[in-house]
Amino acid sequence: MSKTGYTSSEMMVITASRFLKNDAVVFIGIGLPSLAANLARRLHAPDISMIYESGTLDTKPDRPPLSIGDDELSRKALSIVSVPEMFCYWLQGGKIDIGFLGAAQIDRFANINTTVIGNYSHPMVRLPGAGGACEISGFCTHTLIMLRQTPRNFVKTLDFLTSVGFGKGSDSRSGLGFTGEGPQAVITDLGILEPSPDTKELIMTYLYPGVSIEKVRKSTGWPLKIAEPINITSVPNKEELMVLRTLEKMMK
Amino acid sequence: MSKTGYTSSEMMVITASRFLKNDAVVFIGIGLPSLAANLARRLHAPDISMIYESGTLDTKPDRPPLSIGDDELSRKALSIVSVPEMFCYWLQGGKIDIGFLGAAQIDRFANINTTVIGNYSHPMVRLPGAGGACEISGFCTHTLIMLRQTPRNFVKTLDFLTSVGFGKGSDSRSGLGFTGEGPQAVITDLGILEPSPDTKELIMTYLYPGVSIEKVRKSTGWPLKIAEPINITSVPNKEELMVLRTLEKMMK
Amino acid sequence: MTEFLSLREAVQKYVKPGISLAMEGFTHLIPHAAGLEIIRQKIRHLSLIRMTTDIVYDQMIGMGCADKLMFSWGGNPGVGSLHRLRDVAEHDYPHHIEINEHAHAAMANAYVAGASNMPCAIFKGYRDTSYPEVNPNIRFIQCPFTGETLTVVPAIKPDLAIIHAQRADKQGNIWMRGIIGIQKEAILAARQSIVTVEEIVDQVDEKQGGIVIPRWVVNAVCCVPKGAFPSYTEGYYNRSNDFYVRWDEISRDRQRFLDWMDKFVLSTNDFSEFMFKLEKQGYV
Amino acid sequence: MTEFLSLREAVQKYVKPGISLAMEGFTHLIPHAAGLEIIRQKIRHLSLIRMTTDIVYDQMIGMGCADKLMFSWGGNPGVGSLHRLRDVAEHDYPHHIEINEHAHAAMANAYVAGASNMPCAIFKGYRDTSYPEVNPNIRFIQCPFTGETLTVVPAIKPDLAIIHAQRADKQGNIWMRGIIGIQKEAILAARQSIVTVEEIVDQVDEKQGGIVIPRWVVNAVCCVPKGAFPSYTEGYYNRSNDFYVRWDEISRDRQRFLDWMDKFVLSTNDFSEFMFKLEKQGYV
Repeated sequence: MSKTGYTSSEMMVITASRFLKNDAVVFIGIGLPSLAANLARRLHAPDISMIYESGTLDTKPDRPPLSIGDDELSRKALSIVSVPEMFCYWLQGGKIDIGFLGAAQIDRFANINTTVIGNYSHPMVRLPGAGGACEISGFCTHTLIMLRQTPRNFVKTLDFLTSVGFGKGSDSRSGLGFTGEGPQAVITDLGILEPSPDTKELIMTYLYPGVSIEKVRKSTGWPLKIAEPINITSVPNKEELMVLRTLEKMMK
Repeated sequence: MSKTGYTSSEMMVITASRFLKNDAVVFIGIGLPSLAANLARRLHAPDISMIYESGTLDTKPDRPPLSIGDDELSRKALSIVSVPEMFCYWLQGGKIDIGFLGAAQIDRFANINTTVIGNYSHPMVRLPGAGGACEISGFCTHTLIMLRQTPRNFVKTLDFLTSVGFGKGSDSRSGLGFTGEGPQAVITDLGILEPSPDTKELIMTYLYPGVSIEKVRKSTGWPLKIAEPINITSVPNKEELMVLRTLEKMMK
Repeated sequence: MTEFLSLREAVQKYVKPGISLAMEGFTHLIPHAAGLEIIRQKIRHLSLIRMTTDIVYDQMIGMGCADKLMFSWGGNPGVGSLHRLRDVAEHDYPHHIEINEHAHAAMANAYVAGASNMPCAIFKGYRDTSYPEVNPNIRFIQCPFTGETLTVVPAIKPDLAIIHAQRADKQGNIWMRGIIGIQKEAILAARQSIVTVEEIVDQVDEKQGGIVIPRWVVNAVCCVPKGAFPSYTEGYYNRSNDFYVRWDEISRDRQRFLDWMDKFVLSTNDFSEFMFKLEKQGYV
Repeated sequence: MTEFLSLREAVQKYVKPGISLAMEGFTHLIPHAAGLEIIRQKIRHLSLIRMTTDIVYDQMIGMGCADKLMFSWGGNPGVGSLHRLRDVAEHDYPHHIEINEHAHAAMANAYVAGASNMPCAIFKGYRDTSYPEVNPNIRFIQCPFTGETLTVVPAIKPDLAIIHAQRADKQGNIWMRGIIGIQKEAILAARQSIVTVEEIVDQVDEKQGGIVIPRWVVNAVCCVPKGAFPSYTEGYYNRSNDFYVRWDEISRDRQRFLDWMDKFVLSTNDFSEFMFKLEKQGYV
């Protein structure tokens, strides 16, 4: 932080918030995505519709929630629906524009693993599992994936494929019955990756200010494609940082 | 009425009401069944749970409703559920004890027709159709069928099989995926028919006071089986008649 | 995404000849005003979908708006027959229409499938009835776990859904309470939707009971007070049981029906004029 | 049909070794008191079912109550890992349990199928993921109308469901509001059910929002104030985010976990003693 005046988490959240337009209907998990959406709502997207998996449609929390079931979400929701309704009518029904996903592992076609590290029957690390990830990745029109870029996370081969990004690339996602178009971007602590229009392989299209190409190559477990020329994101502006830090304070 | 002091409709309603126990959960259509349930609730079954197809669970109307969507039903309901919930969770889910059915035609195995008289493509009479009848007959633990006994209604062969009673008889109902046991009784303006335990063919088991065996035979379009000795129902008592007539007055 | 339009504008914009149109309202909140406006605009060749086909579709069918009808119950609730529906089914009057008939459970499940973006719905039912003989859209599959035979029907995905509700807020969020029927599913299953409401308020709130349908699944909101008459809107006005009874005489005879529709519907400019005329003539 | 029992009596009567048990509450109204009572009564060999396997099942699994677990997400919400769940999955501690893992949509649809008396549920999903390789209960069929491949899972029909709700009335009708999750489906899918509530009132009413589950699908009602702690009951008390964080340290080490459970759960007679002790020790 000392060097740039902001942390890499803050940069991730601010970058994600910039993807969210005012009329977006956004499906949000807890953590960085929730912060990003709440930040966007206080900056450029006051009318954004925030949907949390617990069943709250278009909720307007005064403070960022601590869990998807936070009472603040339910008190401020336009509507609360049951879990089956959320998954059938809203997610699978294709009524959501943007969905956020996290991941323990991601591969070059933006498929993700949140289930196990190691062998499924005798895992090295048992992760929480799918939750809503399969349906978010399948049925939100676009998804945004947020995770740190390290060789442990950005892997050649997933230990387990929890939810499909672009499968084996190219058009292998089509024909799976999904309404969603797949990942729009992967937002890391180093920059942004976007799928190539034809092969759907992730390409590093943006670096955060001060991040080197060498650094992102080293942080990726496969030979990473990098856009030429590479774009550099703008640094967080004062308002973005101030509002974000106010939000974070509310969560203490 | 002059002869007996009550009409055949009143006798039908009172007879049906006697089938309803205090702890019963009853699915009710408009007309005679609704009157019967409301009568039972005011006599021997004050805690009966009345369910109307429109989505009202355990409603306690002050006056008998004029349609299944009567605002009186919704105002007095313990819970109001959507149409899919009513059909999936409550009916198909097997949560209802007794369902009422009406019919334009019935056959000897208590299968009923409420769809068309004549040929389906060019019907002589286009009837309202199934509505909820298929699921009521399939999934309420027991059903009670109410219709007048005439050769036109009690037919050898249905013009259209809208909902299954006992199919072709014996165990032909089993294996159709139904949770309900099928028709418990057919209540007519002449008496009561009940399925034979083995063949499931309807047997006239009760006559109303003053109804002759000859009369019921003539009123039935197939060679009617009659219990020997035949039972005679008790006449409506004063309270039954008084309460029923009060209910009918409320509906004017 | 939601526009606030007059009912005339909304019908002009969204109700096109040839579309499939679901107008729902299960015994409550029936979108009668919208039905009359479609008649007034003489829109034809519609594929009509409605579980409880009652007066609103009797009027539209009698006036020749429909080429097809999908339904699961057709009658005048609490009164008896629906004479225009009978006339078209029994005598092809005013012209032949294609009938796609179901039971309630099938249509309810098919709407749920539509809202859920499924191609079909499974449930139990129809076994050993005559329906599969007359409706090719009823098929059977085996449960891959138990081998049990299950019934399958195609999802309902109408081009347009129209419903009536108590209120919208100024953003276009819809609030309804009381008997909620199949309306939410109809809206979510449809490609586009119109909602008529009793009034537009600053804010709608589920905390007083009822349900909210969010603005981003609604294309047009039209404020049409009394728009469910002769059906009812809980909290606003009661069902006109009297009008349901009178519909029996109005609709029984072809010419009487046509004269009545001409006088009250085609010769009025909108629903408020229609209601005013009905009141003047002692119908309300 | 509904009996009013103490939680101890209800667990004694309905929670038998070997049964399948669904305890639901999606981020709200989690039946924690019931879970602790099952631990207190040392009931073993349960097949546990729960979508969001969080602290309540971490406790039960860590104390050896489970032979099997069906779940679709297992973690400490907003905090991180669930250490007892990880220990059983990674090291078979305290013993091996059979895992039947799904995604949320699959379990939600499977509960709906159970509540609807269907043998299975169809939906879209799981295609090209690893789940079908590790779970034989994920199969695929073709839509008979479109040919599209659809995913099928067996219905969930637990022997017993336990949920927590705000109120019951004196007849045993249950009222709940706020985030309602999958609880109604769990009750309706189960053969028997227990509901713990914050309070028992004369009458419950949907007109103030929320939903009512009728008495005739509920076997036992137990009044257990604060029974969802450290989860929350909207209108009664908030989530103890602090306890969720502290659970991370309590549960991380096997012995520390066992000591804590012994001190607070096994050495207390019931939930109110447990809460009293927690308060005295500064946990609340």
